[in-house]
Amino acid sequence: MDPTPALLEIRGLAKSFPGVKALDRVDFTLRAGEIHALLGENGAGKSTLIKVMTGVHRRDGGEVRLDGVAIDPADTADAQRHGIGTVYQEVNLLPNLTVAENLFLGRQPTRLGFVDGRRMRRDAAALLAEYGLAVDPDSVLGEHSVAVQQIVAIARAVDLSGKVLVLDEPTASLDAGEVQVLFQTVRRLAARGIGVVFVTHFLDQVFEICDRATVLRNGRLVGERRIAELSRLDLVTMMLGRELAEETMIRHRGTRTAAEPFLSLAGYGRRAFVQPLDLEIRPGEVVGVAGLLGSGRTETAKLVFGVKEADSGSATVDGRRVRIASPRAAAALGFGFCPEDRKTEGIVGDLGVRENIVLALQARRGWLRPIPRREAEAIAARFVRLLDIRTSDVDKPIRLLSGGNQQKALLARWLATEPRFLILDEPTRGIDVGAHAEIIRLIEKLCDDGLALMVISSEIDEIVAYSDRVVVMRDRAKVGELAGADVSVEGIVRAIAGEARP
Amino acid sequence: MNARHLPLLATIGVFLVAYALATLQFPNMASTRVVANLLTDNAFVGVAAVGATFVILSGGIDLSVGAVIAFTGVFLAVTIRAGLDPIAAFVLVLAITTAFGAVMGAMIHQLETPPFIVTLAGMFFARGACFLLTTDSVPIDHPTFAAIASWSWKIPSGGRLTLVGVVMLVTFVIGAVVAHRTRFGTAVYALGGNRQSAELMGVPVGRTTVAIYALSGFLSGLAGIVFALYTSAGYSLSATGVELDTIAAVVIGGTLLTGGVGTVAGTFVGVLIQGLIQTYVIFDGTLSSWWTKIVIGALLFAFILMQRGLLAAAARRRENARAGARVAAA
Amino acid sequence: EDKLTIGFSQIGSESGWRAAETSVSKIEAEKRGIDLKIADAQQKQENQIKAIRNFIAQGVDAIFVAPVVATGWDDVLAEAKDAEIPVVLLDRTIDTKDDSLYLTAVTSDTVHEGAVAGEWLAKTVGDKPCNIVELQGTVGSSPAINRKKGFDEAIASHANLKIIRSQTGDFTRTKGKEVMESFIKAENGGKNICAVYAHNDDMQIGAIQAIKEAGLKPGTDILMVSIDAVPDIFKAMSEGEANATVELTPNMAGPAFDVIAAYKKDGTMPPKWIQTESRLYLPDTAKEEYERRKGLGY
Amino acid sequence: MTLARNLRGVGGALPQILTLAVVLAANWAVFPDFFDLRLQDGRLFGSLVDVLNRGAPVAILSIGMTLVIATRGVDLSVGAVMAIAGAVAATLAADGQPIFLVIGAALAAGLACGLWNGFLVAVLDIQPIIATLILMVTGRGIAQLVTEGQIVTFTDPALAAVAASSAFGLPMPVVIAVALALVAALLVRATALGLMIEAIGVNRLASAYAGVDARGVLMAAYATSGVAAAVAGLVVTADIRGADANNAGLWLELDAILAVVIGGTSLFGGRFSILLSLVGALVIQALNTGILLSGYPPEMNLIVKAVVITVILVLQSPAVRRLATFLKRSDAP
Ligand SMILES: Nc1ncnc2c1ncn2[C@@H]1O[C@H](COP(=O)(O)OP(=O)(O)OP(=O)(O)O)[C@@H](O)[C@H]1O
Ligand SMILES: Nc1ncnc2c1ncn2[C@@H]1O[C@H](COP(=O)(O)OP(=O)(O)OP(=O)(O)O)[C@@H](O)[C@H]1O
Ligand SMILES: [Mg+2]
Ligand SMILES: [Mg+2]
Repeated sequence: MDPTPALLEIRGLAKSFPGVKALDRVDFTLRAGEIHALLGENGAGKSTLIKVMTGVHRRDGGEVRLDGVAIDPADTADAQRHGIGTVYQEVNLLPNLTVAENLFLGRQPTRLGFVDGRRMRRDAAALLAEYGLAVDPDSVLGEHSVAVQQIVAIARAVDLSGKVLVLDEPTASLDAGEVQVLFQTVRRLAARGIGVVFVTHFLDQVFEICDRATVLRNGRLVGERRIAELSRLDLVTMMLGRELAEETMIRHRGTRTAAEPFLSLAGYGRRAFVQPLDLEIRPGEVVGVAGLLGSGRTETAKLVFGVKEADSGSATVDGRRVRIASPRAAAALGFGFCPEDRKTEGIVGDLGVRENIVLALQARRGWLRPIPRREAEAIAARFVRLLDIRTSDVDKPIRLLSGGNQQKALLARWLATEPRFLILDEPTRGIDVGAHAEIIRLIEKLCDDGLALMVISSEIDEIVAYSDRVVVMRDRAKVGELAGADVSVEGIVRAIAGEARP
Repeated sequence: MNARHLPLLATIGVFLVAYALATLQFPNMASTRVVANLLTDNAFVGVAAVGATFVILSGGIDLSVGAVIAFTGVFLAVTIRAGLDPIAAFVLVLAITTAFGAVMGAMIHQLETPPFIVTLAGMFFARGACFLLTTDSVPIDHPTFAAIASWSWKIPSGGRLTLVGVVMLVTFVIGAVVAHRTRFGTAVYALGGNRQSAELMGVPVGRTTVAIYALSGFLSGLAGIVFALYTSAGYSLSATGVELDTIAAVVIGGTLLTGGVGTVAGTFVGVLIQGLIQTYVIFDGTLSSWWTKIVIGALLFAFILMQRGLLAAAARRRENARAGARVAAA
Repeated sequence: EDKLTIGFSQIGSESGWRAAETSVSKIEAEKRGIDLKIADAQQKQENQIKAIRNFIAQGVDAIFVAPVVATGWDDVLAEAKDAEIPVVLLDRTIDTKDDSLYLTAVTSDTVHEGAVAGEWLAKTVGDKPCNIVELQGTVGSSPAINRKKGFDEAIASHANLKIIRSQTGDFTRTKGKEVMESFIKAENGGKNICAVYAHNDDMQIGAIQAIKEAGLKPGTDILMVSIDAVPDIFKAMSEGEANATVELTPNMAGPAFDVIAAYKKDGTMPPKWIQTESRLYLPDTAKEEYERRKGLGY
Repeated sequence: MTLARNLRGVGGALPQILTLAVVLAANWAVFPDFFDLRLQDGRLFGSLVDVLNRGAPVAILSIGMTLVIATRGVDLSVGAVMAIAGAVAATLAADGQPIFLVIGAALAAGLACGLWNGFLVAVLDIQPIIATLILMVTGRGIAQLVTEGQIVTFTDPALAAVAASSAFGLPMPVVIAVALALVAALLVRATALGLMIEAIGVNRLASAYAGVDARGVLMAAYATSGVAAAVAGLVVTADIRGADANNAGLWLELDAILAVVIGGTSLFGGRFSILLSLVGALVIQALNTGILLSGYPPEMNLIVKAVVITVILVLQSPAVRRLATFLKRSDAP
């Protein structure tokens, strides 16, 4: 049937966790030199498949063959020895080590038994240069933005993959340019005969570089298709098990500019963090924030939310001067913030889904007024339903949820506080197409009810789709603001590039 | 300048400033004799603290240090009294303490239990083993042993650099090289940074854990030998609470107790700072038992505050410098 | 200037007796116009060695040490000898082959103290069988070892005296009380126990409370003998709750000052061991002894 | 639903309860009268009561320690704070001050110590182990300063009653420990404090981003620990009718931490249970009492303790628990 021989062959793979059958007799075939998309809704079992395959979890049953030989990696080091390089979904590097150490951990070049620091730095710089990243290999990884860390993780995995490269949502916070660099690398590897497994929720990317797709749903295999023989609609239908109405791409910008601003910032900034900027946000309005990697979008969000206090300018909420000294103060003003780095800044891993959802609401009420158990259950149940959070149990520790479902729970955390102003930093990171549509619909409804929204996204299309206005950042400074007809992909790209508007 | 080295520099700065201040008050403190004493007297704590640095860098803790030091001394005293050659006794006891550490490491890894209790049990065990060997304090008098113990080099103006002091210095140098220049060292940092990530990146977590505690056991044993050379005796109640001294030295030296961040050199300064506090209190000599405690605590607090202050100032300067560079670029 | 400066490396302040020794030393130094520098070692030998080294570096006229342990002093005392600073051992002696390392030792004989306690008990009990429970000091500490040894030797020849239980009470009241409680439980509600021998008075005071709380009368139902002679035990004796204590005088420094003064004046060599008395105190003098000692800083 | 959840709660406590049962059974084996109880003057007497009574100070400490550890901290100063509180109480009582002042001053001293620790950890951001080490060293000095190095004894029966009296047939320290634990458990579970403590312990950054007042909660945890230590200090002072600044609570911080860990709270913060920490304290005391009753020579104490703790470790380790579930599962058809 297919001329290319199978490189990696998985048959009947099964894995259960308490309360969930994460993988139920799944088959998967990866051929040498192909780029193979692994698709499915949040919680479908994609990450689990990858983890079982690479020795993070022990499998309950099934078989994995690499080059026709059955393998059973006992741990990830074992998988690496087999030539499988992996980028796991959560950035799984070590923030306390340097960039170079992260790249070469466990295989540092040595001389006379000692790590050859100079060579390691040189190799690291060369490796990173391929991705256009000019960071100091000796700098501590944790100082860099999520995106930089992600590139480092990719570079490491690529360097490790002798036969198979596995990428679990590697592009979530990369901008278009970075994604192109990544794709070039992936294509180059594929041309060399390496098989690439690619998990993503961006269907455009699937159609752009993948040869084939395998779709999972609820831990079961739905099917394997060649991309060339597939339409977008087919693919979505396979993933969701139903058709998705395409109505989500409506946009509503320019409708509510008349209202009095909810929040206005004047000359608001912090030395060595964000240059002073002016910004107004009105109820019911969606303000997009666009910019390249490291342009200061995340910093702007943190400044507005009081994570770092501003040292210049003023902030006014509902016409009253306010001081936003801490997230607590911001939350008290009716702000909410879903951070980009969900693992370290978002989820409280060991606590249950319910507790994570009510945390912000509880914090705002104060510890003396506990949310009664029954009410908490009701809130959690409502959002689990509303956002379709897939969990076997609302008491399940949130770190055990799939990435996309964690993201939804974080959104629920702030929605539960009925905020008046919500800041979302890369909100759709890791969220599947179906849920994506649901969330956008939900946000639009909330905006209709008067919620103000600031959305940071690396997806310019997405920003264009729902923003009334777009703020463009460069070098930690606001360099432009687009409204009305100017809000277009082209307009934004121009502004980012620093060209004068026509 | 690398941000990683800031805590170390701050710690060294604090030490130098404090030493200078102390010399102003007691000019004698500037003598080479005091400096040499600082090395000799703190040698065993220093050696053990190198081990503690690795343990703490990996996110663990080792409470058995003091008890293992005592055990080593008692074991040496008893076996040498029974006729064993000191060198053979050294080798034997180091093998025992290394194995002891390795067993604790294996328990920590295999049973997935917190190092705190495993090493607490280890502390009880080692101290209890002393009592089983003998409850007396046993002098060690053997010509070879005495010869080793009395090795020292005269340095100008009265100080004596002793063998134990040199052993400590060498241990620190080797420790620093291992921590910063070997794959094992990086694995230790990786473990302390995030155990799970380290595992996903292919660090052999189990092997490394065992090796870390074995190393700590070995260095505790070496510290015990140093202590035995220092006192020429073995005594089951000696070195109580040394584990806290080592932990304090490590943490004062800028290592985070949560793991992953710190340096071996910092620990050395931490040990010196603690020694300086002791020396200062003794030089003063007017303090009652309780004021001694209060002053030690207060000085500890002052050191930590100074360190924080310096770090904060440095961070601010860096930030401003960066801002300046940005403005210049704009 | 002929004012003497003496450095005193004290163990710590782990017990009331130790605190008394420190304050008595200060009083005695003041009497003689001596500048006494006390370094508190917080119960650690290494701190004592550091202290001695620093005294040498400071160039004091003499060094007093109350050694926390018998061994391990040769090197540092040799340094003192090199610097020609005389050393006097207080309260305990040390284990060394070269006794020229120190000028003299002013100590009690802790083995003898145990023996005094044992002999008193043997005499008091007579021929009746008597089950003794023993509250030991800190395991491994030299007073605990010696006081046990002396007591054991004293009662060895009396077949009717038998130690039925022996546990450590760490020289503290709290532990003394806890251990005594368990002895009472283990020995038929205390009915099997004829006497309590405690290695120090503090543990004995704890034991007295435990016995009272179990509904027995210490001093009457159970004989109580201990060592140290701190004020509180005299109070207990005057109330009939304790029967005997052996004194360990806290004034070790006084004789030591005199030795140093004589030595500095004309090189008089003192005897190698100045033994303080281990006197037995009984309830008859308890009241006045209590009054006499109250203010001594116990 | 609720029943199932409660049952699961009990299931979570199984390792601790099993451990306690094993240690008690071992005590019974070395001392057959271990479970004998008798009533005298309306109060129970027996080894079991001794275990409760002697375990009370560590149990009380473990209440505060649980909260601190749950925030991912540790409080090494509790032993020293016990000494301070005891010294303050005994000195005032010896001075003839009224009992409410005596107890009030001791508790205030504990609260002040706790707030100081909290300040260092929450505001100055000093690592908990070092922050509390400062007070561990200094505190004992302060206590001795109060007593001037002496053992201060007092005769005030009202203060002595804190340890010597009884209620509900049990010694007062036991009643105090249980009451305090219930109050603390209620305080954290009937309010949202417990949730916030756990949230901070698991991920302080994320909790702060969610608007949790991390500083306030940390202060509350350390303050509770300080007050609990003061209560424990009162108990031991009342017990021996005197304050021994040098030895009161010496090394009890290790026992308290051990109790919390045996009780199943992770030293890496997060989920905690005050009541299980009490069980942990009981395990430790049962072990100590068992050693005393066994009649082994004291040289053996530490070895026995080490062996028993090792056995407990093995019993409670997740690895062994997994093995047990595995065996159970493979038994099932
Ligand atoms: N360690 C674990 N313990 C318990 N349940 C788990 C564990 N890991 C994953 N699960 C569950 O397994 C299911 C599959 O999760 P998985 O992470 O594989 O989803 P995914 O397809 O990668 O989703 P996403 O697109 O959101 O990343 C989910 O229901 C999740 O809650
Ligand atoms: N390509 C790069 N090379 C060097 N440093 C970079 C690069 N990209 C980002 N950085 C650094 O990362 C830091 C964090 O940037 P920030 O988090 O504000 O980015 P952002 O605009 O939110 O973008 P994103 O969230 O997509 O990373 C910046 O200080 C910048 O110095
Ligand atoms: Mg996933
Ligand atoms: Mg960002």
